[in-house]
Amino acid sequence: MSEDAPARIGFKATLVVIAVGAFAFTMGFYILPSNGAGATDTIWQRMCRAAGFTRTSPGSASALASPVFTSVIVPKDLYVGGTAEQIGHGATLALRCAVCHGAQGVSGGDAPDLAAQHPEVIYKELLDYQRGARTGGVMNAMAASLSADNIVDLADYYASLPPENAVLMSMNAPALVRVGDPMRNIAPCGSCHGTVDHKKGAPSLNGQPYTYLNAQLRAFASGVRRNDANADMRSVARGLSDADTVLVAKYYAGTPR
Amino acid sequence: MSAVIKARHLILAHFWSAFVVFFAAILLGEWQMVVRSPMHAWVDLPEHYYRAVTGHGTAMAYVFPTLVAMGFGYSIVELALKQALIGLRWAWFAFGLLAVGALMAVATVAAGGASVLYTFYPPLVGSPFYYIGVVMVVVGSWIWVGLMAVNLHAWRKANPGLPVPLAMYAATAGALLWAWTAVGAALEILLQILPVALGFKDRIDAGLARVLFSWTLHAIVYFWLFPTYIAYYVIVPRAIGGRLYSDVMARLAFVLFLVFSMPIGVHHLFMDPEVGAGFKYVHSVFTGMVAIPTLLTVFTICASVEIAARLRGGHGLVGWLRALPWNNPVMLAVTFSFVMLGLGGAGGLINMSYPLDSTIHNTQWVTGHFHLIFAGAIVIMYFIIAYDLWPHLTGGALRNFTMIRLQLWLWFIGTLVMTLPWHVAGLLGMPRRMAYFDYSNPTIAPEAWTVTAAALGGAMMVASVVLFLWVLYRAQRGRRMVLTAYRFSVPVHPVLVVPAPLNGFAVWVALMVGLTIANYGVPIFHLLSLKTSVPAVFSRE
Amino acid sequence: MSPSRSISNDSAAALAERRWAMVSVGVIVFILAIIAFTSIHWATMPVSGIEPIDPVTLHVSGEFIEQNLGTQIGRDGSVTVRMIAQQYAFNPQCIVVPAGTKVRFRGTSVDVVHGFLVTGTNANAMLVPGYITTFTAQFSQVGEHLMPCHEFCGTGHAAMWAHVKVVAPEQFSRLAAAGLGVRCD
Amino acid sequence: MFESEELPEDANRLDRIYAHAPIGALTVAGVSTAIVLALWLAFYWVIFLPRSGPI
Repeated sequence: MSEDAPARIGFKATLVVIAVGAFAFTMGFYILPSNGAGATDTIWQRMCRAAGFTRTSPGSASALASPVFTSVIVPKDLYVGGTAEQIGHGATLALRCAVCHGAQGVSGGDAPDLAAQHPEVIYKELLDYQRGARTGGVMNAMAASLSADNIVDLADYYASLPPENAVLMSMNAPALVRVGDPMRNIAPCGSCHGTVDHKKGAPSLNGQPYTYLNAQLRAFASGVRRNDANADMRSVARGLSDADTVLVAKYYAGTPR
Repeated sequence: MSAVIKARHLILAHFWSAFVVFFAAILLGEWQMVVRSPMHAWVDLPEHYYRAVTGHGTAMAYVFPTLVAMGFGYSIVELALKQALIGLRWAWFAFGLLAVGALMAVATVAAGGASVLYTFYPPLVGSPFYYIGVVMVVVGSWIWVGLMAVNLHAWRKANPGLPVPLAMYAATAGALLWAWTAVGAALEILLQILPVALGFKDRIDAGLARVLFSWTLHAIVYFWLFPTYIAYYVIVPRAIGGRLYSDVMARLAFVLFLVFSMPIGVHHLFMDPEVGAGFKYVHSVFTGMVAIPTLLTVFTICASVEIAARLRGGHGLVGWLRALPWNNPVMLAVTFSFVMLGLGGAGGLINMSYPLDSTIHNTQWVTGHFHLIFAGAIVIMYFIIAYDLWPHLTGGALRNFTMIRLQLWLWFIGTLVMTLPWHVAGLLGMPRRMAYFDYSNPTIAPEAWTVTAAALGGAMMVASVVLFLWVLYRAQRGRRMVLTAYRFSVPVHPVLVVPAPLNGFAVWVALMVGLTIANYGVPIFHLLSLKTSVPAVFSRE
Repeated sequence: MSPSRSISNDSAAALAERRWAMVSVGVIVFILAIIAFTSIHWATMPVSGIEPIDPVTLHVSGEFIEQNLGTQIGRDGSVTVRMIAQQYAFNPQCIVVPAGTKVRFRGTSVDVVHGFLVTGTNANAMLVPGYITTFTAQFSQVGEHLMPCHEFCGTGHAAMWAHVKVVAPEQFSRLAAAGLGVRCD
Repeated sequence: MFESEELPEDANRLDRIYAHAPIGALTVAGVSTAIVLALWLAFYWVIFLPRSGPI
């Protein structure tokens, strides 16, 4: 190196870098893409494919979802919470729901408690009942007549009701709730439903009636209920044994809201 | 010039905080290894595990090496340029900014506000305080970059036409590299993540964020590596009684790092859908190029060490190795460092080899690889840097070389015991970043011993750090020593003139920026044009 | 130290340095050549092609609706695995592929960044929300593999393990005859 | 901190060593690099290729 004319080192280095770059780009954008789709494509097509500008064909796939699955997309402003007016209107509408779900959103029976439930959960389930993606008792009929605004107001109303008390973490929760079971691909319940972490769209389960939780887990496991977007609950429920189902349903039923 | 460094309080503040952070982070690492090993029941809450991973990564990647590089840089200004540090107040301000930022980031993580790992992973988004803390750390380090440049400039004005001392030349190259490579992550945080974390936006482009982070992610490793390479060139030959074989080759190696360590980050994204295969190959080629300055370094340092051996009467083709001062901790450390650099380098060449990456991408192999390079080859020389400077910072002598040798041995063996089994685990298909494994599964069962080994190796490393801190503390508190002036290695022939490009940075910085534009320009602008933002997912909503 | 530089010594050193530099470059060029050869000859190209997709509407319309997920045989006889990842499961949770056949994977993520590998093989990819990942793999032996998520995706990440069943091609054809995506969950 | 015991300065000796020195270094660095390359090739043939499926 010491033989180089001093000032030329920079020039030489620049040439080397350009040469390496030329080699790399030629290989990456011309030679290597030659094994792709067709030998007939032009240089320009090859380069575009290598740069990632070209889309590959999606292959044959049907385009429309079957109505047995959910078609709900939760609008993002729903996460913010409703105005006083919306909540008030929701309260009026909720008079019809009080028979089963309780005057303050706490059912006292087998129907789920709705007080302080995340608004997107109520919104999505009502729409699913309305569209038939979820079936259950009187709910399809109850939801049928609701307008889109009514559903938002109901969701905001129930979300605004205070929880009895908020319990966030429990180190004594069953293993399935804390850590799940990897080999059965059972995610920890708590990583979505609020004991450890919360996944957007997942309902709060604390204090829900045991019979309700048990029945829903079994409905997910058998595929009778399949309005969970992308099968996120069916993925978990079908791995649960009988005993597991009872265990986690009892745990959540027994956890104060 | 006194033999005690004038800015010693500043530098000691950097080193002590670096090593305390390092100790805390290594304890977190060891805890992770123990709780996920078959010796321990599964962690109670996996979120605690990811908190620990985030804390470990943030401390080890952003705080610890940055503080070491800064402290070492300030020392070099005074020792190599033989001038008092200009901008001492700014240096303290930078330190304060960094300390406050680091504490803020770590406290947020500890409170569970940002279990997103130090690599951020949007659309996962944590508390804004975490990101603001990280930004403060980076801004603090940028002030250091400025101070290095200012001090070099002042020296040049006072010494027109003289060759910049190698140590300062290399330290400034490292500073410039960091200034530019940190831009990627800074853009990601400031333009993409913080607006979401602060609530101004609710969508974020995950692909663009990954590309921007890759801009930082690879060259940051070379920023960590710079102090180590500087120590190879300017401390090792002197400490073992040799001569630096070639000053020009040393400079060339440093500027090649400056040019080639930047435009290669996409090799972290070989398996990603947001970068075209053409750019992946280009980055693979340039990653190959960045191996060249390392190979040059291996040769130059071996030749420098060989001079020491032959001056001590060594002879033969390999017989000279016997004549080396093996009792000298520096000799021991540089040997360990090279062994780990070689093994880690082989793994690195595999990782960067385009198709080969598919065998090990995101497996425990990768964790093994970068711990072997960073914890192994790099940090072992950080120990040497601290030991070597310590008397000049504290006035206290390191008297117990046996203790130092034991410390280095523990670190070396511990690192190998931890990282080599990780490579095996990766080949067996063990993924990274798992809080627990079901060892009862027949596919996973053969991987169990590797986690136990990692916990064991980690324990040795913890013991090594305890020894390290103890040696430093004892020296600082112990008997004073009569100091001779600090010396850097001298080349075989005194450096009278250096080719102009290797005495400045203009060409190299231009090439670094140019290559960044060539290799990152199209991918970044393509993604900007696509508008592929997705809803953010808040950690612990 | 010698005040006058010995020219012959310096050029000997320069020669040694030059030789070493050639060896270094040679090693790298050798590796890059093998990579290029492997890529061209065996078409082991990594993920290429940038295809944006909106993760919010995946379940409503388009390629990744639920009944499309699984392994399908196209009209041209090609085999495609279509899959999604979400916190904290893949869908399908259990993938069926024919042995000794080129299998095209198309996948994406519903929420955050995920990734997967099929243990003991080179099938390995990232799934980034907003983009479709496409790559080709081939499984030589009939058997079962684990398929963990290998990118941190949140607190439930460690429980995100899927399975892959490699079956004989004839058996696969029988399973695929129904016309739906084949899956084993 | 770390200093080797002072050796007598002998310019001629240093020059002689300098002229011949890199042979040992070339050997050590060469062998190390060969090992690294061998590890790479071993990975390529023993692990990567067999996992790529039948060609």
